[in-house]
Amino acid sequence: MKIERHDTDILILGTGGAGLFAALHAQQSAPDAKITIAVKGLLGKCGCTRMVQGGYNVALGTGDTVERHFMDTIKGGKWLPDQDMAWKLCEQAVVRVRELENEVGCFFDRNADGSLHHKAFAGQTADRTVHKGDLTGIEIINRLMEQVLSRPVERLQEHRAIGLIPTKDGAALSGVLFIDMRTGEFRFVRAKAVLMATGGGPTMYKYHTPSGDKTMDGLAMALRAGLPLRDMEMVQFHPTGLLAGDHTKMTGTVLEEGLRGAGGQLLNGADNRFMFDYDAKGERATRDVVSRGIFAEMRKNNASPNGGVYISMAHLGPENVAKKFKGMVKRCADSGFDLAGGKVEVVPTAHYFMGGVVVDADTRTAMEGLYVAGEDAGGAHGSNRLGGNGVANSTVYGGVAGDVMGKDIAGVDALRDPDEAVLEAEIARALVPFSQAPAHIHPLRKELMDAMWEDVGVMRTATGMQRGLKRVQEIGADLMGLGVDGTTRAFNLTWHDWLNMRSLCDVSTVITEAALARENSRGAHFREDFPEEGDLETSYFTVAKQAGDGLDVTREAVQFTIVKPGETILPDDEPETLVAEE
Amino acid sequence: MIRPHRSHPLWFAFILHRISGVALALFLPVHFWVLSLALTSPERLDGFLHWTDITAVKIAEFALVFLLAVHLCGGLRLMALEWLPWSPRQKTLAAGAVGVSVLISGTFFLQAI
Amino acid sequence: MTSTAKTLDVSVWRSNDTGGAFQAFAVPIQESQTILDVVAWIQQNEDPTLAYRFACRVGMCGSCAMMVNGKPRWTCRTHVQKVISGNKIEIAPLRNLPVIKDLATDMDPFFDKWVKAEGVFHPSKTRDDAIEQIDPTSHERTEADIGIECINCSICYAACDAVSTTEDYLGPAALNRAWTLFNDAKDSGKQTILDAVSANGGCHSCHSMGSCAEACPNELNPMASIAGLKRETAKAFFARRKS
Amino acid sequence: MTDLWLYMAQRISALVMAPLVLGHIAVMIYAIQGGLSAGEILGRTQGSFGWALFYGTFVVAVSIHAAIGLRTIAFEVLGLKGSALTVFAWVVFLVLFVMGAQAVYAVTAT
Ligand SMILES: Cc1cc2nc3c(=O)[nH]c(=O)nc-3n(C[C@H](O)[C@H](O)[C@H](O)COP(=O)(O)OP(=O)(O)OC[C@H]3O[C@@H](n4cnc5c(N)ncnc54)[C@H](O)[C@@H]3O)c2cc1C
Ligand code: HEM
Ligand code: SF4
Ligand code: F3S
Ligand code: FES
Repeated sequence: MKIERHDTDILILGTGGAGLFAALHAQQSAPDAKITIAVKGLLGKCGCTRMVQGGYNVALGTGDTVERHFMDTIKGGKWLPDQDMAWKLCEQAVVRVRELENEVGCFFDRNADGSLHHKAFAGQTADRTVHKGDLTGIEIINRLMEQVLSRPVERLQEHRAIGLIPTKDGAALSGVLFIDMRTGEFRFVRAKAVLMATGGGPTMYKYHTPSGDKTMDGLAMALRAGLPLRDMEMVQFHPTGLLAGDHTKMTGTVLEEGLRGAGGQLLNGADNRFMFDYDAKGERATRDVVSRGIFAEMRKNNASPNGGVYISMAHLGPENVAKKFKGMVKRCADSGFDLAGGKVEVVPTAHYFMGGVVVDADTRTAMEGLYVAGEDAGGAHGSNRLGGNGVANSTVYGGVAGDVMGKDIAGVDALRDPDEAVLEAEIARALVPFSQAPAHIHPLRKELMDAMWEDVGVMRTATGMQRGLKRVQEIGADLMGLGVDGTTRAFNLTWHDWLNMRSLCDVSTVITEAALARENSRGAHFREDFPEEGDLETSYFTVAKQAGDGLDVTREAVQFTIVKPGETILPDDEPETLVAEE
Repeated sequence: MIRPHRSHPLWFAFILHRISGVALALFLPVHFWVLSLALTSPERLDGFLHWTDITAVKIAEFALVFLLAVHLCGGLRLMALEWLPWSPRQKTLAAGAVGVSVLISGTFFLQAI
Repeated sequence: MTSTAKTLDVSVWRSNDTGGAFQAFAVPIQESQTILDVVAWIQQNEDPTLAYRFACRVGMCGSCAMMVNGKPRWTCRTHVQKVISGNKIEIAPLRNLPVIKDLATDMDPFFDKWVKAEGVFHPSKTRDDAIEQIDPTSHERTEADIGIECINCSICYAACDAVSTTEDYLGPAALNRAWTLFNDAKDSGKQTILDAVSANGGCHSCHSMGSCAEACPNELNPMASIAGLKRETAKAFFARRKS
Repeated sequence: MTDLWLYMAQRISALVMAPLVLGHIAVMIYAIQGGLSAGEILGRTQGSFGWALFYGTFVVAVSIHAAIGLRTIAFEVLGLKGSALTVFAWVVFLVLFVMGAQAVYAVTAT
């Protein structure tokens, strides 16, 4: 098999907030190093950071402190977060936002007096979220993208990473194997340091929000490379994904949180409000509670025609709604729905993946030369990510990774040679579909998405998950028998659909097994057979690792390095919340 | 020729301006040549001006003044939208330019007959 | 495959290194269906080798733009029923950019020009400084806000005939970005920007055809931004003569 | 930089011409009543420094303006580049300027 070989000093996978920030910081910390950024789509035009609507959490608002942000993060994560990571996230977010404003050129909305505007996302005790209208991610990524494009950073666009290739002794990472999607050729890139920032992305669910390029490739690669993955059962669902039928990619995309906050009502198939049957806060309860409420209502056969519920805004006055949620109303209108005056069908949708590779607060992993940041890294959010902590996490840790890699490569004299056997094996793995008879891949993806949604979704039971595990494994086995038309490998999307399925099946198995291992309900993970959150003092997180052909899932005790359950680091006289009730 | 991405008033205004500009540029040497006749052979100039009574020539002249007016108004419109900050009214301006041109050339036409 | 009573008559541009042609497909009509859904349906059900590009599917990433019945559009947010003529849809790759394969274009020239137009923030402060107080209602800020929500989809670039005829013309999106930055109180590169857009292929290559503003899916008006640049370059032209 | 210069020259010449064109059209509308004759034209213009200046300015401006305009079109539509383009623009300018000067001289000289 002919493959191209290529060398660099620092290699970055992905161009979300984590990848782009890493490139900028790596350049600052190692100005003479050759930096290469490789991405599955176009630079800056894929991934989820661009899709951030609500905003960025940073303790810069009146009265707010890093301590308060930290406490909210820990409580929101139900005491499961790695506290050192959560602390750094909150502390460095302050620096990162100033960097975004002053060096990168972002402009976040201002108050009338010219200071930064902060809003309060659900689950927070201060007005903390900075934003640019409801298109915050576009502002952040566009500005970062410009900075990276204008610097001497090598770009490998439409390059899909398919394997982390270690050295022969397995002690360190040699480089990464890619498919150059435009030509269909393989390319192996050696580097002294590699940042994996491919952004997770729970797109194995029937309804999901992330961009189409995100299919858990990074975590699947890490799993194969033998790295430990934590919190893999933690899949966050957003309660209001658009529901427009299975045949359209619009289905699953987010209708923003603010709609419920502003008084939007959820109605079941019979046009009745139902959220108060489940929670005293009604539609304004937290994401996980509302998602479960909707799911329960759907199970009672109270569903709308496409099998979800409705969101209705009309009682707030169509003109008001159209004005306040201009972007959202226009998006719905483009798709043929009247959000301002009518009702729109919605369904909970898989939004964010809290789980990821085990890293330390400097983004280092168990494998020398490999760093992980952003949604691919586990730990910062525990069982639940607060709205606004997602971009904060990817930009903070992307920057940290850039700093640390720049420093670390100073101590690496030479590029490491790969284990050629692993390289061969990874190539062979990617070529499997070309040796089978071509068939449709998509029906199998649908099966996988149904299985995960039905059996490992919003509400889970041991029986359901056992069934789900079996389904996922069968689907994974079926995939190996499905072929792809190999007339041309150049821009062969169907080949990539196949590879996407491979990653999704592998990680779905881990999610399911981790979820079976957690016998309580925390944050995003809800077990109908274990509805209690369990003892906080003895909180544990799950760690999954490949063991031979199977998986090894263990529980590890959470280290309360900064604060213990029931305690706080806020001064005694600090009020519970700084947010005025609406 | 008029592909879908071009079918809007501003593009029409552009193409009209360009065509009128070219037509004027082509006409101008002829115009200069005719006037130069005044010096070399005034009688031939008179003979030429006589033609201007013929309807076809009248229409041609009308077209010319029309072009001049169109180009003038189009040009003023352009400079206005480039240099004066009144962007939302551009389309109105485009239409207005054509309107005024018609008015000027119409007057000319009426006078001529 | 599906034996739906009604189907769309879709013609899709297919190409490789050697050339290209339109190919016809019959695609079942669905109630909520975007152009992107049509393209994906063909790839998933009829011809697995069809190449195209998308990411966000909600009009944020600007990677799914194509020519639809002759007009450049974002396909993920273009409802089939809104653009259909009779029963026909013609889908081609975006104009004015090199085609990689089928419906996927190489967007690098577009971004190279973005950088060449100095569409890159020129900082004057660092992460150690406080965030600048900026009056959101000031004239400069409102002018900057008007053009800021560009998703670099290249739709305006594809619509513009000046781009087709003038090879090094920076194009509407890059210039719109330059204008936004020019109005950004935090940007310290005003003169750099003016120099960049005054060079050959800069804002003076625009003939105010307005197709950019007409086509922009986000209702931005690059033509007005370019006019702003022309105004400022003209001012600078006289100012420099005087001094 | 040339783009900016050409742009400015074209706008300035256009601005110069705008009142002249209006004046010219007004005169034509007035003059055309009852038909045109060489004598009539010459009677008005011959020996008039004012008219010589009026039309002289017009000729200078229009030669510059049209040369730049046609240059743009030659570049965009015909694909003319480099020195060919420069030569083309100068030829247009000179032809218009010389012929225009002759015409002005013809109608204003005594
Ligand atoms: C619709 C939506 C709204 C959101 N709103 C908010 C919000 O308001 N506030 C908030 O804090 N968070 C929000 N989030 C979450 C937030 O977007 C993510 O947490 C964060 O952006 C992740 O950043 P990242 O850099 O890790 O990954 P991403 O930005 O997703 O980037 C991943 C990158 O890796 C690339 N990649 C993937 N696989 C490969 C491969 N195999 N090879 C090479 N490259 C690869 C991708 O193409 C992409 O460029 C939202 C998410 C979504 C989907
Ligand atoms: C009367 C006043 C005039 C004004 C205000 C005027 C204005 C303009 C302007 C602003 C342009 C630039 C168009 C662009 O860049 O897109 C232009 C182009 C042009 N003008 Fe004029 N003009 C005038 C008279 C004339 C005359 C008399 C002629 C003919 C000899 C002429 C010929 C042209 C040509 C050929 C172009 C190029 C068209 C193009 O680039 O599309 N103009 N004019
Ligand atoms: S200005 Fe509009 S059309 Fe042009 S790239 Fe930006 S968003 Fe797209
Ligand atoms: S379409 Fe092109 S010519 Fe100018 S006004 Fe827009 S950039
Ligand atoms: S897919 Fe992102 S804009 Fe269409």
